[in-house]
Parts: sequence; C-alpha cells; structure tokens
Amino acid sequence: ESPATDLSKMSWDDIVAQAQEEGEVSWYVWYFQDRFRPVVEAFEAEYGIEVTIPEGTGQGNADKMLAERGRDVGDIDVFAWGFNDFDTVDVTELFLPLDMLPEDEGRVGELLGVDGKGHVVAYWGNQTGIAYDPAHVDEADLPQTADEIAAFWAENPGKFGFNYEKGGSGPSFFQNMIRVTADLDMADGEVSDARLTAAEKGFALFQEQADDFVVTASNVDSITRLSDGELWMVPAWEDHLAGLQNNGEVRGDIKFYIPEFGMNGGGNGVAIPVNAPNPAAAAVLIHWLTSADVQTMFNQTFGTAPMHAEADDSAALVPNAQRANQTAWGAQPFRGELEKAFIEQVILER
Amino acid sequence: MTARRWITVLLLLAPGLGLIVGMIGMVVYIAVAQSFGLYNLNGESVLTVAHWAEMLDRKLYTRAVRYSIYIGVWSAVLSVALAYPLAIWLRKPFRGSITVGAILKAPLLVQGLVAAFLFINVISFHGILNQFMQGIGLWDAPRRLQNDRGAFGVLFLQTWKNMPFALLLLTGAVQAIPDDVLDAARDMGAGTFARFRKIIAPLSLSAMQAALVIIFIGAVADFSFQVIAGPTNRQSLAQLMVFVRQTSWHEAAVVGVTLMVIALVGSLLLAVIARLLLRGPASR
Amino acid sequence: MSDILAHNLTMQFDQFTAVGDVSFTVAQGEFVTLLGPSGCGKTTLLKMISGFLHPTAGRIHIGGVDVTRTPPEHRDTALCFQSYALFPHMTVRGNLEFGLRQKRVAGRDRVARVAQIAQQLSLEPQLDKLPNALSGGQQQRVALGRALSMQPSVILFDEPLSNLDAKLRDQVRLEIKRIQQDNDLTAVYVTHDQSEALALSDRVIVMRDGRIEQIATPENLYHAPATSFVADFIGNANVMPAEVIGEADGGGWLLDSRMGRLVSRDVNDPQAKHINIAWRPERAHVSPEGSLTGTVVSRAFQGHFTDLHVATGGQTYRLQVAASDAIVGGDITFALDPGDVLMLEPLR
Amino acid sequence: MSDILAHNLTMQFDQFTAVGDVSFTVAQGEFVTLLGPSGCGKTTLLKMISGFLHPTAGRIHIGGVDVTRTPPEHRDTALCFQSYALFPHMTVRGNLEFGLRQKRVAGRDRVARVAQIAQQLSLEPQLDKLPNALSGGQQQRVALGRALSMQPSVILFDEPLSNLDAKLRDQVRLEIKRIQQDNDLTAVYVTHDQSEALALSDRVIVMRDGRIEQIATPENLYHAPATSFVADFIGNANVMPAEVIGEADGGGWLLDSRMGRLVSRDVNDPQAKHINIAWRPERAHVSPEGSLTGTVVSRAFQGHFTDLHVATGGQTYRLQVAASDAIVGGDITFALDPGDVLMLEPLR
Amino acid sequence: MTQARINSVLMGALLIICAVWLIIPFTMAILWSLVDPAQPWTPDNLLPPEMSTFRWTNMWENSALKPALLNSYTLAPTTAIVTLLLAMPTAYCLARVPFPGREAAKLLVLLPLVVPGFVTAIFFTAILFQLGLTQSRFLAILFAHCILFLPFAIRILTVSFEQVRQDHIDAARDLGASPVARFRAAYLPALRPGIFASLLIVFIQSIEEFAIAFVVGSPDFTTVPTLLFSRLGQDFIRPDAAVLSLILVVPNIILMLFLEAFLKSANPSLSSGKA
Ligand SMILES: Nc1ncnc2c1ncn2[C@@H]1O[C@H](COP(=O)(O)OP(=O)(O)OP(=O)(O)O)[C@@H](O)[C@H]1O
Ligand SMILES: Nc1ncnc2c1ncn2[C@@H]1O[C@H](COP(=O)(O)OP(=O)(O)OP(=O)(O)O)[C@@H](O)[C@H]1O
Ligand SMILES: [Mg+2]
Ligand SMILES: [Mg+2]
Repeated sequence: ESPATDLSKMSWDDIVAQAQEEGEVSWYVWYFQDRFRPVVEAFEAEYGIEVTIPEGTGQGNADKMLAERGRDVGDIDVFAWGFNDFDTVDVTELFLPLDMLPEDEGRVGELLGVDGKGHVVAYWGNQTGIAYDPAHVDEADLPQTADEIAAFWAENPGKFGFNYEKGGSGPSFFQNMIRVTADLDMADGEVSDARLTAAEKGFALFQEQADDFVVTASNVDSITRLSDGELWMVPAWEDHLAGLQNNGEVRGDIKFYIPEFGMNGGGNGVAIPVNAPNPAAAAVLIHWLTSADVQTMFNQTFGTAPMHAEADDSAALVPNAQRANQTAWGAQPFRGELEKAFIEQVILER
Repeated sequence: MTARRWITVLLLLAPGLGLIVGMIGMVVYIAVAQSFGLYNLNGESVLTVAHWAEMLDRKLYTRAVRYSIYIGVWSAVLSVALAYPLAIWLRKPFRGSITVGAILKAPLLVQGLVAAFLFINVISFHGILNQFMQGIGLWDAPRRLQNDRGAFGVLFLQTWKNMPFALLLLTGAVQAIPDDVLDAARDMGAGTFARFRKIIAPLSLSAMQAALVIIFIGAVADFSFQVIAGPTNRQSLAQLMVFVRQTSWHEAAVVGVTLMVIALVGSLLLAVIARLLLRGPASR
Repeated sequence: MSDILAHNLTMQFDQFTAVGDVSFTVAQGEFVTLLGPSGCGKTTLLKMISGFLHPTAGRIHIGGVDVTRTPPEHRDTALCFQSYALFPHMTVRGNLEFGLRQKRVAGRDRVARVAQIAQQLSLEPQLDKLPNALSGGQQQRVALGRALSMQPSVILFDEPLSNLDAKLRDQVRLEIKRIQQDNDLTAVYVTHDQSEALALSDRVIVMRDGRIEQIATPENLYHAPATSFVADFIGNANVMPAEVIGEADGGGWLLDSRMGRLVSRDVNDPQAKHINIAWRPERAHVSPEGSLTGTVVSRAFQGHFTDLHVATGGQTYRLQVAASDAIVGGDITFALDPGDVLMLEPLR
Repeated sequence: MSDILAHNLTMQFDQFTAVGDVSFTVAQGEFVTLLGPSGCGKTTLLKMISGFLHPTAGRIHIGGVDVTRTPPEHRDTALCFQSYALFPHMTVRGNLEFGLRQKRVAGRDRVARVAQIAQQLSLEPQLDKLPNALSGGQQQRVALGRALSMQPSVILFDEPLSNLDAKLRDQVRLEIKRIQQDNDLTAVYVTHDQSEALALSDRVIVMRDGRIEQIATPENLYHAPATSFVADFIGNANVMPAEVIGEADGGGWLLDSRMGRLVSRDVNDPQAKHINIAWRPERAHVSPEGSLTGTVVSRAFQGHFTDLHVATGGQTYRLQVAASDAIVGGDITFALDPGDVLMLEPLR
Repeated sequence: MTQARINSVLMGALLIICAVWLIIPFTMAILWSLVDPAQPWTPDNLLPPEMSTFRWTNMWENSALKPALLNSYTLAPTTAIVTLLLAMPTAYCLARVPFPGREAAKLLVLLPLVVPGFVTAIFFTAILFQLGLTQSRFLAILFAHCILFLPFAIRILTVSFEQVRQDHIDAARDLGASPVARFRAAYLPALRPGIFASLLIVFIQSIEEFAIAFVVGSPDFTTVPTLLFSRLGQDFIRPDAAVLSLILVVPNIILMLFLEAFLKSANPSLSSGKA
C-alpha cells in the first residue's frame, strides 16, 4: 500500500491527525543540526510530533536517500538538499508530490533555475558574496566591479582566494566575473562554440593575473585562511560564514558584502521520499517549515533570505540595498560547459 | 588437481573470497554498468559509451589519472621504504622496543581527516612551522606551504598514516627470518645493504607486496588528504569523482571504474615489479 | 697472516657460562679440531671467532689484529653452520655464489669456482634446486660448499659432515683438507667424529663444559691423554682408579686396581699414589694365557670387530675384539700389554 | 600388530624419481635400518611411511591396514625428524610433552615419562630452555626424545644421532634399543653410520638412487654383500674386476685381477666368468710373507688403526692396519686370506 | 658499534622524529580541543587566546557521544574478530594450497578496496537493504564491514600463513595433534603478528568507517565517525573534531598495547634446527 496515494486523497485535517498518530518525524538536514534542534521545538510543541534531526553530512544524507530507494519503508521523512542538487536525480520518482499540502501561493517551488516539479519546495535562501578582513580592507574601498577586483589582485597579490570546485561560492564568483567581463547572458542555457569563445575574454582576466590570486581548497579553507590573516578577501556563503563565526571557529570581526557586479543567491529545498515512514508528519513539518512565519523566524535567527513571498526579510545580515546585487545562477547546460572550460583553461594551466 | 581438491579449495575460499565476490561482484557490476549509462538515477537508462568518450576527452580527467597514480606509487614506495629500516631495527626485542613500536604505530589510530587538519595548521601561513623558520631567521617572510604543487603535503600525510601499516606487516615478516640465515649472509661479507637487498627483502617479499598493494590502492583513491592538503591545480580521481557527481552520475562512475582499473592493474604491476626486482622465492 | 689468538674468552648466556675463560692459538695454515661432548661450547666458540656472538669477556685476534669488536662482515672468516642456514630463496647455485658475489669475484671465475666446488661435493645435479628440495645431506654439502667457495683466510667448520654417509664423508674430508692446504687456510673444525678429528687435524682441542681440557696433536691425545675425561672421550677407554704400588720389574709401574694387579709402561710417570688409569677396549687381546677374565654381558657386531661388555670385579668394561666367538653369558680371558695401560690424573 | 608392508612405493618430485618402486616388509617389533648414500631417498621413504608424502604409486600397510591415504595424525607412528622440527615457542619440556598431551596421557604419567626421557638423553638441565638456546646436539636429542616419548607402535628415526659425540651416541643408542625392545616397537632407522646400523639392526635395507640394493641381516651384509655397491658402501671395500680362472687347489676359486692372482673362498659361487671382486681394507694383514706389495701414497692416523692408501698395478687401494710404521713413499707387503676375497655381481 | 650503541643513537634520533611524528600533532589536537568558543584560535597565536574545557563537557553532555561510543566499541571489535575468522580459511588457502589461478584470487580479494566510495555507499547498502539484513542495523553494518575489510585480513594473514614452517606442521600431525592442537602448536606462533595486525587494522577501519555505518545505521544507530564527519563537514568545528578524535585515540592506543602484549608474549625467532 503506497502512502502517497493515501495522502493526496486526504484532507489536511486528516493528514494532521494521522501525523499526530505517527507521532514522530525525522528530518535529514545536512548542516546546522545543532541549531535546528532548538528551532523545531516550536513545531513539536505545536503539533505534538517529535522531530529527530540526525547527525550527518550532505553526501551521507544523499547516499542514504539513494540507497534506500528500494526499501518499502525507509528512514527518512523529510529530506533537505541544495536546491540545485535535486536536479541530479529524478525528483518525480524519488519523492512524493507535495499536492497534499494546503494551497499556498507564497511557497517557492522553483529556484536557481531548478524546477521542483511540485515535489520539492524551498525552505532556506542564502547568498554568495565576498568575505573580507576589515583589518586590511576598508569598507569604503571594497572592489565592486570586475575591474576593481582585478586591480585589487594587482595591488595585493596573494591576498585574494577562491575555490572552484566545492561549495558554490567560488564558482559564483568566477562565473559572475566572466559574465560581466565577457558580457554573457547567463539565463540562456544554449551551448555554442561562439558563446564559449566569447567567454574566453573573461578567462583572459584570470589567466593574465594567475599569480595574483590564490586557489583554495574549499569554502571552509577560504574562510579559515581569511580568519588567519593569510588572505584578505574570499568569496563565501553568507550563512556559512555566520555559522562558523557563531561556532567560534573563525574571527567574529570578518565582514561580508555582495559586490555590485553581482553574485548568485542559493537555496535549499525539502522533499518527502516515497518510502518515508511517517509521510503525514513529514508533510506537516514541510508545511510548517515553509510557512511565512517560520521563514520570517529563519530570517531573524539565521539571517537567511525568506523562502516565502509573505515573509518578512528585514533581518538580513547584509543591507537590503546589497541584496539587489543578487543574480541568478546561469542556465544549464551552458553553465556546466563554462565551468569545464574555466577549469581546463585557467585552473589546470596555473 | 583432482575434483576433491578443487572442492577443498572452494570450501576454503567460500567464507572469505566467496563472500567478497558474491557481494562486491554485484556492486562492481553496477559501477561498470553505470559508467555505460545504465542504472540512471535521473531518468531513463541508455547503454552508451558517451560518458567514457566525454571523460577521456577532458584534460581534467587525464591529469587526474596521472596525478593519482603519482600519489599512489609514491605513497606506497615511501611508506614501505621508511618502514623497512624500522622493521629491521625492531626485529629483535630490546628494552623499550614495545614503546617505540607503539609510538610508531600511533598515527594509525588518528583519523585521516583530523590528521590533515592538524597538518595544515602546522604548515599554514602563520602556522608554527612558518613562525619557527622566521624565528630562527631562516625565512624573512612567511611562505605559503599549503596545497603545494608537488603534492608533498599529501605524500607526507599518506606516509604518516601508512608507514605504520607497512611497519606492522613488515615487522612480522622480518622477525620470521632466522638469525642464522642473516648471520650466514654477514659471514659471507654481506654488508647492511646487501643483506637487505639479497636476504631480508626477498624473504619478506610477500609482506612487502601486501603492504605496497594495500597502501597503493588506498592512496590512489585518496580523497580526504587531497581535498585538504592537495594541490589546487589538479584533482585526484576520487576528488574528481565527487566533483563530477554533482552533475552526472555516469561520469562519476566512469571515474570510479577508472579508479578501480588503475587500482587493480597498478597493484598487480607493483607486486610483479617488486618480485622481479628482488627475485623472491618462487611460490611455494 | 691469519693466525687466531683467543685470549681468556668467556661467553655467558644470562647465568649460564657456555664458554669459560678459554685461551688458545691457531697458527696460520694450521688445522685445529674442537672436540667435546654435546653442549660443551664448541659452536659458541666458533660463533665468537666469526663475530656473531660478542664475548662477555676476553679478546680475539686474527692475523694479529684485535677483531673482538669487528662485525662478522668485516672478518675474513667463513663459517659452515651446524644448522646449515642456507638462504631458502636461492638455488644451490645462488647459495654457493653468494659469498663470491659479495667479494665481487668476476662472473667467469665465480662460475668456475662454483662448478668446481659442486663437483668436489657431488652437488652438480642439485645446482638449480631450492634448498627445501634437497635431502639433509645435500643441504649440508651446500652449507659446506658455501663456506669453502669463499676461500677466506680463516675457515670454521661446525660439524660439516655429520649427515653424510661414510664414503662421501671420506671423499669430502679429503677435499676439505686439500682446499685448506692448497690455499694455506687457517681452519677450526668441530666434529663429533673422533676418527675425523684424528685424521684431519694438526692439533686437537678437547673441550668440556665450556673449558679446555687438553690441547695436543692427535697422536699425543690418543697415546697420552691428560685426563680420564680425555681418555674416555677419545677412544672410549676403560677408566678406573688404581693405586701405584711401586716400580715393576723390567720397567714400568705396578698398579693395584679393581681388575687386579696391572703393570703400566706409560710414557709419563704417575703423579700421585692414587691415580686414574685407563686402557682402550681395542687394546685388550683375547688369549687363553691372559691374566684377566670376565663374563660377557653383551655383544655388538660392528663389522670388522665386535664390541663386548665384560663384567669383572663388579665392574663392566668394554672390549673390542676381532671376529670373536664369545657368546653372551660365557667367560672370556684376555690380556693387556703394559704399554697400553695409561696412567692419568691423580684421584681427588 | 604393527608390521609395515611397503608395496611398490614410488615417489616422484616433478620429473625426478626420489623413490622408485620399492617394496619391503618390517615385522612387528623388528628393527630395520635404511642405509644408503646421501640423497638416495631414505627421508622420502620415512615421510611416506609417516604420511607426510603421498606416494605417487604403491601402497603402504601398517598392522595389516592400508594406510596409504591415512593422514599422519591418524597413523600410530612417530618420526624423529632429520631437521629436528622442534616447536620454537615451547620449552624443551613442552616439546617433549606435546605428543603425550595429544594422547591425553594423565599429568602424572606425563611428567614421569618426560623426566625419564630427559634423564635417558641427558637433557635434564635443558628442560626449561627454548630450542633456540640449545646446542645442535641438544636440539637433536629433544627431537629424538619427543618421538621416543610417544611410544607409538611404529617409530621412525631419521639420523637421530648424527650430531652427538661418540660417547653420547653409544649411550643413546642403547636407550633407543632398550625402549624399542621393551615396548616391542617396530622401528625403521636411517643412519649414515655403518657401525650404528650394524649394531642396532635386525635387518638392513641398503638403498641406492631410490631403489633397494640389498636387504639382509648385518652379518650377511658384511660378509656376503650382493653387489660391489654394497661391498663398497659397507666397510669401504676395495672393489675391482676379475676373471674367474678356475677352482683353486684346496677349495675356492682362482682369480685374475689387476692386483695379480688371488684366491677366493667366498660362500657363494661366482655368477659369471667376469665378475667384480672385493676385499676389505681391514682384512689385509701386513706381513713380510705377503704376496702383495704396493707403495704407500698416504697415511691417516685413526686411533687404534691407521688408514693407508697403497698403490699397486696402477690402482690405489685402501688398507687399514694396526699401529704401523709404514711411511709415505715406502713399500708395504701384505696378504689377503682367501676367505676375505668376496665374489660379487657379474661385470656388465 | 655495538647493538646497544646503535640502539641508543637510534633512540635519540627517534625522539626527535617523534616530536614531528607525534608530539606536534597530538599537542595541536589537545590545544584545539581546549579552544573556547568565545575566541577563535588563529595560527598567528602560539596558544589559543582563551582556553576552557567547554568543548569536552559540551560534547559529552549534549551529543550522542555516549551511545555512539558504545556502538562503535561494540561494533569494531566484533567486526575485527568476525573478519579474522572469515579471513582465515581463505588466507590459508591462498598461502598454502597451490591451485591454478591463485594469483588472480589474490587480486580479486582486493575488490572491496577498489570499489569507489559512492558506489559502495549507495549500491552496496542498497543490496543490504534488499537482502533484508536491516532488521538489525548492528548486524547489517557488521556484515558490511566484514566484507569491506576482509581484504586487509586476508592479505595480512596470507603472508603469515606463508611463514608457517611445514616441518612444524608435520611434527604436530605426526605427534597426533588434533586440528586445534595443530593450529596452536604449529600455526599460531607464526600467525601471531598477522593476527595482531589484522585485528588492529580491521578494528581501526571499522571504527573510522562513516559511509556505510551512516547510511545503514542512521538515525537509530550512531557511531563516532558520524559525529566526527558532521563536525568536519559544512559546519567545520575543528575543536569538536579534536575532542572526538582524542576521545577515540586514547582507548585505541590502550587497546593496541593490550593486543600487542597479549599476542606477542615472548616472540622467539621462529627458527631452530635445520632449515
Ligand atoms: N621437494 C623435492 N623436490 C624435488 N626433489 C626433491 C624434493 N625432496 C627431495 N628431493 C630429492 O629427492 C632425493 C631424495 O631425498 P631424501 O631426502 O629422501 O634423501 P635422503 O636419502 O634422506 O638423503 P640424506 O641422507 O642426504 O638425508 C634427493 O636427491 C633430493 O634432492
Ligand atoms: N642463547 C642461549 N641461551 C642460553 N644457553 C645457550 C644459548 N646458546 C647456547 N646455550 C648453551 O650453551 C651451551 C653450549 O652450546 P654450544 O652450541 O656451543 O654447544 P656445542 O658444543 O656446539 O654442542 P653440540 O655439539 O651439541 O652442537 C649449551 O649447553 C647450550 O644449551
Ligand atoms: Mg654445536
Ligand atoms: Mg634424509
């Protein structure tokens, strides 16, 4: 018997009732588990459903979700993932359609050029930008354009670092640099030799000053080295930086901004695996997570960009003016080809 | 070989090799199939060599192959080369030899990731190595040592973590060589090196092969040391695998299967080369 | 020059003294045999000379140089191990060549030398076998060949022939002697086989419990053993206490023993009134005129002679007689020549 | 019942035939010795009897039961290994006790048995040592003791005394014989020492190149060797071809050989006109009236006799003579009794 | 130079190497574990600016550490022992029974080591799920770990089995030893180092393994690597990781010394008599 068919035919009240009968829900989220646990206490209090947030890693959770495909009943009720990660699998096959949720226009079902197809909704919005060490870089002198970045490299060789492979903030940086330098329309996903040749103008910027910037190993590596004083500026995720500061892992005085040439926003989504043991409770949790109130609360607690149209987004870490600099991720498959070409022509040639 | 004998062999192999082939054989098949477009997690499966063609064409891939082999071979060779003298030294128990053995083996017990972070801390821009070198006046300014291009950091970590393993294997083998045989070699005028080259190494060949092969396989597939301490202008195969997995499972599988082939063929070659170099005992 | 000088050598294993305060010399080109009961310290002594064991005390000089602390690989000695100690992963040829390779003997010479040794030791058919496919005696010959092929200035043999049959042993013994003499090697040889010791050696060192009992030429050892231990050990003499009563008519000494009255015409004079005397089993001759009689208790055929145990005066003695029709239980009458009755150390 | 029956046993290692088509029996309680040159297949044969080697062909029965495929642990045999094969991590006591523990001999009996064996083999002081702290001879005695302590119905010895000195060897030999007789054990004994073989055995099997050359009692073997190989191997006879010319006056046969004319009064008649003949070195007696002369080429003192090599008629012969004043280079005249000239197999 | 001199010189050298080898890493780990959350430790400071045991108490009280320790320390030793037992027959066969294809078999044994991590994590566990082994998460992980780490045990023990001397086996059999007695008398002394090595290696591998233990075990059955990895992942809490790894290292070292003492009781060189 498939719980999926059951739920879609049930009224929301029945679903809530069943959820309370199920009494528990496991939420596999790959970051901030320690900080989410207190947050979901409100949910537990409201519905009387106990939420388990297991320890784990992004890849571990994904592996578990995929490994459990064949099981009749798995362990995961709610599965959180980077919104673009959902693109690597067939969401319609792996996850329940979320049509059992009460109608809510404010929810975000498409993000970063990825369509959740009604099986995934966003609950967490975040932003890439550049973290900097105010001890060395004056807020007033922050480079805002590609040329200013290049000038910064030239003036301060070895003080700017980014990573190209892991975690997205580095790719966001170089893609946007190339976008503005080569004047590319990233919303167009079409791959053509002409467009890739055009991009080479952007690569040239990096090639010419290859010795002036540092390639780091990961987001974490970038921020750590910034905190250590080795680097002065690194691309980073806003929430990630905040989390590390909160943990006492890096210096609290490090600052963050979104340059004017624009950097990408991002987000995480949640979905219910088809074999979730407590599908009703899962639906109720997702309903709660994506509600305007909770999104407002996330904005206040974590400084995230709310993923609900009606939520209040006034508590962001960066001034709202800078938020305007957010750009969208490029469309596939061109974005992928651009990344490949960048790696081959810039990274591997260093 | 009689049928009876074959049955004995098969029964003996069943709980070990049998289990391995039975359980992992299927997994290997899936990996290979996936590299040819089957077992698609994102839509329909189509049998194709396109993913192989795509990957083989990329500089990133060919570099990764070469780089992983480099790391694998050097890690194995360095670990074994360092472990041998220590194993020979520890052949005869002496006062404190147990402690020495335990100290040398301690890195085995430290999680690789943690070791890598600690290592990075030591060599980082403002880390104690830089401070020490500046302190004694050898260097004027801090140097950027982390993620070095020659991958010496990775090799250091690999050796740090694997040398104890080689030591563990070699100590047993070296201890099993009778004193008399070593004495006889000395008596014939064989110096330390000749004794090692002609007696100890051939007689512990099989332990050495096991150590080489296992370390090689581990290092070829290195992920954690590479992502933390490896050079940033190239990727190891395991790193590449995780990287391309973000976009295509099949291409990740291509890298994975490459890794498997390199690991198996490489370990075979290493074992054969070790034997040829040392002309060890023909199998008994 | 490669004479050996051992000076107050002592070797202790924990509490146990395997070799105690032993001194001797072996001249350049001399062939000296170590003889002594199992466990008396022969191997220990050889291992000290070749450098595997560091003497607890004492010094060793080879060719006038103090080598006490020289490691084995720098001593020009070769030891033929009692335990063979063949290199298990090398063929017989590899084993035989090993030392030569270390000495960087040119390929040609090496091949020739190995071929010659293999031929001398009848090892040709085995050259390409691994040691574990060899019989015990073949292994032993490889161990011997490995040492011989080195032609070092000092060569040490630890029971090199114990697993060979009599014929082969004779043959190999000759080869050993030839190689030793041709190359003027200084040799120390351990054996349990007295006839080997007597036939090969310039001098024999008899050891007992880690100490030297007597050093002498083979003839001297046989004819004038210093102690009853030596007399007994070499040639299995019948030893018994006796009292020297006085000089005998016609020379020699008159002795009183449990066997009755005997006359000794030994080369040495008695050292005390109460001494040990000895006579050798093969020196008794059965003859009806003999003055001695006893009952045959056992009889063992030994080829060209027969071993008898004969009881007389409450003691049992050993006699070796030529083909004899003595039967167990019967009586036998025999005589001893005064020259064959040896007078040994005083009784304590 | 534990007689041994070996039927057409063959053992091949790859191409090489170590034992070829060998058949023999050993009766319950009998003591049989295997004698033969190094590498002739003695150890291989013992290993087949004890079950470590599976014969390529042929069958083995012990006590009437076909054991060809029975694993060693289920054969009531004990082998004293030529290589000792002591358990290195067990003390001497542990080694000696091992078999008894397997047989679940009660603690008391075990202790008593071990104490007794240790005493018989003079191993008491070594009981608590590990094998690698023992001398070669001590190790060998432990190996022997381990087999003896088992008192199996079939006991196999592979050169158990080769590393012992003559005195100890005599003593241990007696113990072996005593234990074998007291317990009525069937014994197969490998030795290189002829006197040991002749003294201990009920029968001797002489092997050569993996085949049996002769099976006989010691006396027969000595006095009536079947072939020149046996004559030569046992007692080192001087073998030479001869032509039978006819019967001699006063019995026996007249022979023509390179040494000149000889008379043989062998127990067997000649089997052909051209045969091998043999005489033993110790049978020659030096006497001025002797009909044979030669030049002494070498001389080796052997204690109670002297070994001479004497050249005559372009050949060299071996003589064993009692104390002699023969000098190298001088001539010697000797005689042979017709009864000592043995007629062997026809010439091929 | 005498052996004693050599030993003392080497010991001296070793002390210096040890500093690089162990003392620095371990001191760093300890210092990291003492970093107070209030003030991050950047490497330009020789010591953490503010030290406390907050990380330790926090980890002990506010995480699944206690059950994870219990789980890991039941799982790993069990895996080590079961793997050893499963590996013995194969190792014996590879070392002592000649059969055609033995070299190929030796290579095949390595398969679990060469299979890419994500394939193991997704597909191997999927097979475990399909086999219905997940009734008990403990048993499923145990089973998976045994298979994954068999190559270590098999290859290590193969080497040891090769070192058993045939004449010791023969002697034991000849003296009527039962298979067990034979094993103890002839095999065990030569196998000891191999048994020690494979127990230790498999134990460590099992206690460090994350992917399978997580996929199969989560959410009920948590092991220490899960805690460790989640702190070294996105959130990257170095002080917590240091605490965790120190918590693991100490019992491991004790265990290693214990095993070593237990298995190495007098290690006479395995030779005597004639080879
Ligand atoms: N495993 C083997 N492979 C090949 N040949 C072997 C093997 N074992 C023994 N042989 C050969 O078989 C022959 C008989 O060996 P065996 O050990 O039986 O001799 P043996 O009579 O005991 O000799 P010894 O008196 O020297 O101990 C020898 O020539 C030996 O080289
Ligand atoms: N490592 C050791 N530890 C303790 N005692 C030892 C050690 N090595 C030898 N011994 C003892 O020292 C004594 C002398 O041994 P050695 O090997 O020199 O005797 P050997 O004269 O060669 O005897 P064999 O003729 O039996 O070979 C023996 O009693 C032996 O038990
Ligand atoms: Mg000795
Ligand atoms: Mg033999």
